[in-house]
Amino acid sequence: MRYVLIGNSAGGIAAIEAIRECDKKGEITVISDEPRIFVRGKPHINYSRPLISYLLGEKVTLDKMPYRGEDFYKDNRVELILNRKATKLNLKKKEVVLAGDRKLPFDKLLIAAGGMPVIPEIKGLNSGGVFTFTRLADARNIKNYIRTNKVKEAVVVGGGLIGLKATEALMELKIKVVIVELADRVLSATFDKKASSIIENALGRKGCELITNNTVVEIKGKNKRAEGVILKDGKKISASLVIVAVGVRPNIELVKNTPIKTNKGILVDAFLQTNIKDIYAAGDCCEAEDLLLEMKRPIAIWPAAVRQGKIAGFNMAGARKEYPGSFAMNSVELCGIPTISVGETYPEGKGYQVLECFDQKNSVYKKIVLKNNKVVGAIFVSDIERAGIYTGLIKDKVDAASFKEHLLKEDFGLISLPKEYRKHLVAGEVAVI
Amino acid sequence: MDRFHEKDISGCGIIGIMEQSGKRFSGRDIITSIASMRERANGLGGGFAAYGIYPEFKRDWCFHMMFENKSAMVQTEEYIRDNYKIVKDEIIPTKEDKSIKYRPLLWRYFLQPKEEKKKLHYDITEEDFVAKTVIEINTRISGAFVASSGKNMGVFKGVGYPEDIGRFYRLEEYEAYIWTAHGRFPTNTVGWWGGAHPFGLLDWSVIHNGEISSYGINKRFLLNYGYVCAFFTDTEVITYLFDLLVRKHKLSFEVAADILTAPFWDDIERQSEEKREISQALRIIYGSALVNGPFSVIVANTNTMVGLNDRIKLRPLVAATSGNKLYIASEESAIREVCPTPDEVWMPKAGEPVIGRLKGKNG
Amino acid sequence: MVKRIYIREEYCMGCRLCEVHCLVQHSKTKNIIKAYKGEYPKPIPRIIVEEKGYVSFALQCRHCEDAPCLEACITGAMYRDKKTGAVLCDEDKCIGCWMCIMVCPFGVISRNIEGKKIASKCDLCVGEEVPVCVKNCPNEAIVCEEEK
Amino acid sequence: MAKRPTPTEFIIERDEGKCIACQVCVRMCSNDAHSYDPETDTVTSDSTKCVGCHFCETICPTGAIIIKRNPSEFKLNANWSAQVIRNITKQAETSGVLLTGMGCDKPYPVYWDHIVLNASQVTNPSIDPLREPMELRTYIGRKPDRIELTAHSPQSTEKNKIPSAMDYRLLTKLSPQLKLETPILFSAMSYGSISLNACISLARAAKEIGTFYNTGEGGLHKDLYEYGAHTIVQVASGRFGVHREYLEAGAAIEIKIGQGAKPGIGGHLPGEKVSEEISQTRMIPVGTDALSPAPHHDIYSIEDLKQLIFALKEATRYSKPVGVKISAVHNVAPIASGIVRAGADFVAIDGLRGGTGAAPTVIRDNVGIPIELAIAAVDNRLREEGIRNQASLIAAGGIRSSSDVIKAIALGADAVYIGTAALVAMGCNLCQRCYTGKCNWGIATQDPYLTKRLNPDIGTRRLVNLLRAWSLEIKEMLGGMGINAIESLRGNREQLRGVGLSDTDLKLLGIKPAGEAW
Repeated sequence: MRYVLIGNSAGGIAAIEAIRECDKKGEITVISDEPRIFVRGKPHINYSRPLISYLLGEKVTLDKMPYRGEDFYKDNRVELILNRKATKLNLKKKEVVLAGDRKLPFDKLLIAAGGMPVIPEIKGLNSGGVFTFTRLADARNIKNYIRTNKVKEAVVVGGGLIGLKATEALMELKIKVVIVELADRVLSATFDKKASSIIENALGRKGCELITNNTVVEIKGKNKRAEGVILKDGKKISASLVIVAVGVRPNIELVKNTPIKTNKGILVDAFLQTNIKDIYAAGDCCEAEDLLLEMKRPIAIWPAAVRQGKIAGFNMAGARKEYPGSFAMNSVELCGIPTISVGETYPEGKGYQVLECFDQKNSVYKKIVLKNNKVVGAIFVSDIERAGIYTGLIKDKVDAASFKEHLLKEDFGLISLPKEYRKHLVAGEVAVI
Repeated sequence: MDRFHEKDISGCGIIGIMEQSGKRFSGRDIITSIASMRERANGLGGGFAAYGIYPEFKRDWCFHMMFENKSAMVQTEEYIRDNYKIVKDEIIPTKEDKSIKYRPLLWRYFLQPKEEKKKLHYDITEEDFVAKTVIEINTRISGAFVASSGKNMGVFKGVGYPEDIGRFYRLEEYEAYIWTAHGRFPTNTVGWWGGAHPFGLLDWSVIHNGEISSYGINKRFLLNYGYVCAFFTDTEVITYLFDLLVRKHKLSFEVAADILTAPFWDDIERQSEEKREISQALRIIYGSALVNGPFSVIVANTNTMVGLNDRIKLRPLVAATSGNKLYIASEESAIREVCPTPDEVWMPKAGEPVIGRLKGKNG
Repeated sequence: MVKRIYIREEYCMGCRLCEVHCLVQHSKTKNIIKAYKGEYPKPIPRIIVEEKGYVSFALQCRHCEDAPCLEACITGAMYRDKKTGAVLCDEDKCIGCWMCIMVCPFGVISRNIEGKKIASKCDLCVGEEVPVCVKNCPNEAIVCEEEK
Repeated sequence: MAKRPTPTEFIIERDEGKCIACQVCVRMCSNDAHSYDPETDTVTSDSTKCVGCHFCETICPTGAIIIKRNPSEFKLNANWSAQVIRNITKQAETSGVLLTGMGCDKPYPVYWDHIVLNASQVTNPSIDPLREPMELRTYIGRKPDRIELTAHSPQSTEKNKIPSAMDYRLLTKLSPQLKLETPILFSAMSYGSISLNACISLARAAKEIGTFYNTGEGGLHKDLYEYGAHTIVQVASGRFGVHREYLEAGAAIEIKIGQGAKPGIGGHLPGEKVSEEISQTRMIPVGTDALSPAPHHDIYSIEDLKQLIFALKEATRYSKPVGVKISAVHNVAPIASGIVRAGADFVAIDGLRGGTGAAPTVIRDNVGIPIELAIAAVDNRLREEGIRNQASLIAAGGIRSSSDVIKAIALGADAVYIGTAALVAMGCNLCQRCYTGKCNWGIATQDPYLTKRLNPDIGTRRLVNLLRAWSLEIKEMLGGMGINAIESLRGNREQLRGVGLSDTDLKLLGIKPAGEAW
């Protein structure tokens, strides 16, 4: 059995582990367009993408970047092809064609190519000092650029998660940052106004300027180096560094012009298989079931990518496992304020009930969204302890009618849940020694 | 009393010889045999039981009496006369023996219960009537002791080494089909004539080597059935137990053995269902008759001689046969002394009785 | 033989000795009096006791077979010990993103922000024959048994 | 009116150097003797609330707490002791009957402590119970005086030929018996007086050891039916929880006439303890007092008792033993004899030191006679009457150790009941406050905060351990006496000797003084 995996991040690595759980013999080949990194002479052959902002902000050193250790591929007997892009699929021959025309035949193929940054229509994007921020190389390039150009001011285009993490990192490097956000607030995709306001205030306290309801239309530069941006309303902001972080989209380049069906991402069934037999997709590049919205859509979050990679891996290796679906969630600490958002955090439409407590002074905010007495979303700012219990309630679609009034209480815990559900939880998942 | 406690070895010698055909033989062999086990005695008691010695009086109850004084004899005779017709009475003949230092007055009576007394006690058997007499004399009349009270049998015992006692009683002049003999090494009761073995009641005689740890409860159990233990001896208790189980409760010697030396519960669990049911019932009903502690015992009555060991065989017991003769003894040497080439010699297992029966009779 | 920690809430008396001993076990000195009176920052227990009315129970990481925290961890700090099957957090790798807190349905991972921010969770008392909460529970409301 | 302060009975000593303010004691004390002050982060104690149960002392992780008797002394007075003064003060304030729990704590002579056992030397080898079989199995129930077997005819004059079992058939039909693997049963303690967890512990331990526990007058909780084969169900004067299934569930039935701690007195379970579960088990409304009358109002004489015995036997189709429990009073021997003649298959006798969940102190401490004398008198009486076989005797009331057990058996009991010892095994420290329902050990309480403190797994294990340990000790003592079956000791008073007892005591106990040989 020949397994070929495209992508060496969350989805790909999870798939390797799953395949090896079921199939100790098959050949596994992983293709990644990422280069090998050397840290003090030691090769690091994967890294955790979400850590790039920490690397940039110097909270993490390069040697802490790897997600799995160097022995991982050896132990799992994986052939790793780095720094090489898969360019074409030959479905009839069941081959992946690599840049340089090497052809890799496969019995089972996983596409876990991840996402690509969305590049908006902005003039002067090709100026020096303009970066996207999704890969390790981006972080290293930005760092070098800052060092060589003694950057003091930066503009971050986009007040989403990547933008804010980039902002935070830049602020750590004593760079004044202006965030330009098209929406009316930061983190508009996952946060409501109250939650956003807490983060906005914190950013403000740290000296970060936020411009909302606006966008960058042009990057001005001299000698091919950015010097400032011009906003939609004509306002000019001087900056020698521009980070474009308006979002990511599924990377579906490889399957374009193939019979593999796509929407925004590659469409997969409950077993993460595409419409073509033996070809699977996982992670940010695919569209799988959203458990809450009960529809297929890309959910570009780490836990979903790992779960999908794992399930895809199992199915590729012959152990039939169904993907239960996932939903949006994220945990991020911004300006020292931990935040968690899960599910439908900013509901629109009827039938929702919102419970919340908001303590602006202490930057504490908790919000629970219920629909038909089931928890469907939650936001926690500052006080995130035991947030996972709510995530669990959302995932298990537990009827919360009997304990609704306890949801926001200080001492809310498993004990507040119906005894039977609690027993199921504790008995179903038990500790191993 | 201190004399007993100075010694630190213990053990009695016992031997029984039975001619199962009923043919009688003289007491010479039994004396020779018990003499070989002199080491097992300490001169504080010896005795013999003999069955078949009074064929001319075989229908009469024969009381072998020991009187410590004349008044005891007078009182006893008065009591006997009230209840019995004295067929014959005489002194028990003895021969002078230097080693026999002190002796009570030894007398024997051949008796028939008076008809009117039997009528008066219509609710008990003649045996019970006689047993009652024996217990009355033993407990009520100071200085009087009934050494044996069966028919056509007698117990000859006293303080001294058994072979000396045997010669003193001139036992070589008697003929019996069962002879048992005992050399005593008393530790528990002071060596007195009545306390020597065998113990006799009706036609039972018991000789015993050992110490019964269950004595206290066996005695109280017997009390429940009207037996009053008067002598603090293990033989008395064993005699009464056999009397109760075999004579009164009409159980076989095998069953009696299963009561006195009951099999362990673990062994009972392994028995067949029918057997187990019986064994359980026996232990439940007769638990207080279980005889605990180390012992080997030879019990005889008119038709039977039984040798029995304790539950875990803490005391020696050997058996042998030669033709119709059954030998049971503490030591094999005591058997070979009078029967150099027996047909078979074996060591009975713990709690497994060796039973000799008169041919053609039921035990 | 795989052993598991079972929680028996019907016998939890709510004394919180498990917390006390957990705290001591994860202190620097491992001496109960020093841990409470002499260590700064004060060590924190990795077991949670929930209480409501007369019902109470202690809860620590279940070391789930299908552990969501393992999937959610972006750094690879959260790992399963191959030998024991325990889910452990490599505190050196952990950067305190709290993804694990977000997904743990038992709510048994907490933030330790006394020094470097790290996720704090039950480590089954690495090196001890039996976790101290199990060993010291006076009523065996936390037990370590072979898998049922 | 202000309550006049009296010196506290106990002092709680807290070693501040060791106290880590973890508040375990605060959480655990049902009497609120400890409290936490968050301002100073310290724990303080109020000795006036302490009942001396020692739970906090046991559970404190640093050993910072010691409970001591208050050394404050009244002027020494042999007649007017501190306890007497305290009691009078209490009654002067409340005008009530003083209540207490557990057994009599007055220093009446304990005869067990004046009785010594025998052992083998030279003439009689002792037996090593670890190497040789040593039997403790005991059957409780009526035994016939003799066995009936079909006659058999031994044909074999062959030596050493044992006739096989097939040669006999058992004609005797034995009355129902309780089979005990060790001669110790758990005394009657009702669900209500003790927690369900305590009942479950007793039931499971009885099952594991091969003995019995007793429901007391608490009925049988539905969770306990599965232990029916190891249950003695009690029928007492209140008839609480008595119905057909209840009678049928048990292995034996015990009619309770009296209890050693309170002869002549009924029972009283306060309404606060009558929870939903107890209400269902006892078949009384929730929250109502459960009052057991002093006498059975259908038993005013021995013939009435006979009727009840046979009514119960009829109701259960003579399938199980029916016994009677009485407290040891002056006339215990003739009463017991009457009970045996009335058809009881066993008689349980509860002595002066028998325990209780609640009794008036004055009754507990002053009524009844010690079990040692009672058992000796009853055993003697039944033997004298030749009816000892007809019923088994169970001795109860203050059996503290295996030596008490073995002495009771040697005096004539078939088996013993243990109550207090079982509770101590489960944690009880005899603070004697059972009647408050605040038992910190989760035993004598129905408070759900407290009952969960007794994990029946632990309770069972500790009870089983206790019975195993005692059984082993009994075997050791038996082996020392050269006895390998308990029935050879039962009633075997020759194995006992009295030390420091008067001639009258010796006579009543039926034992010889130490120094006297057989």
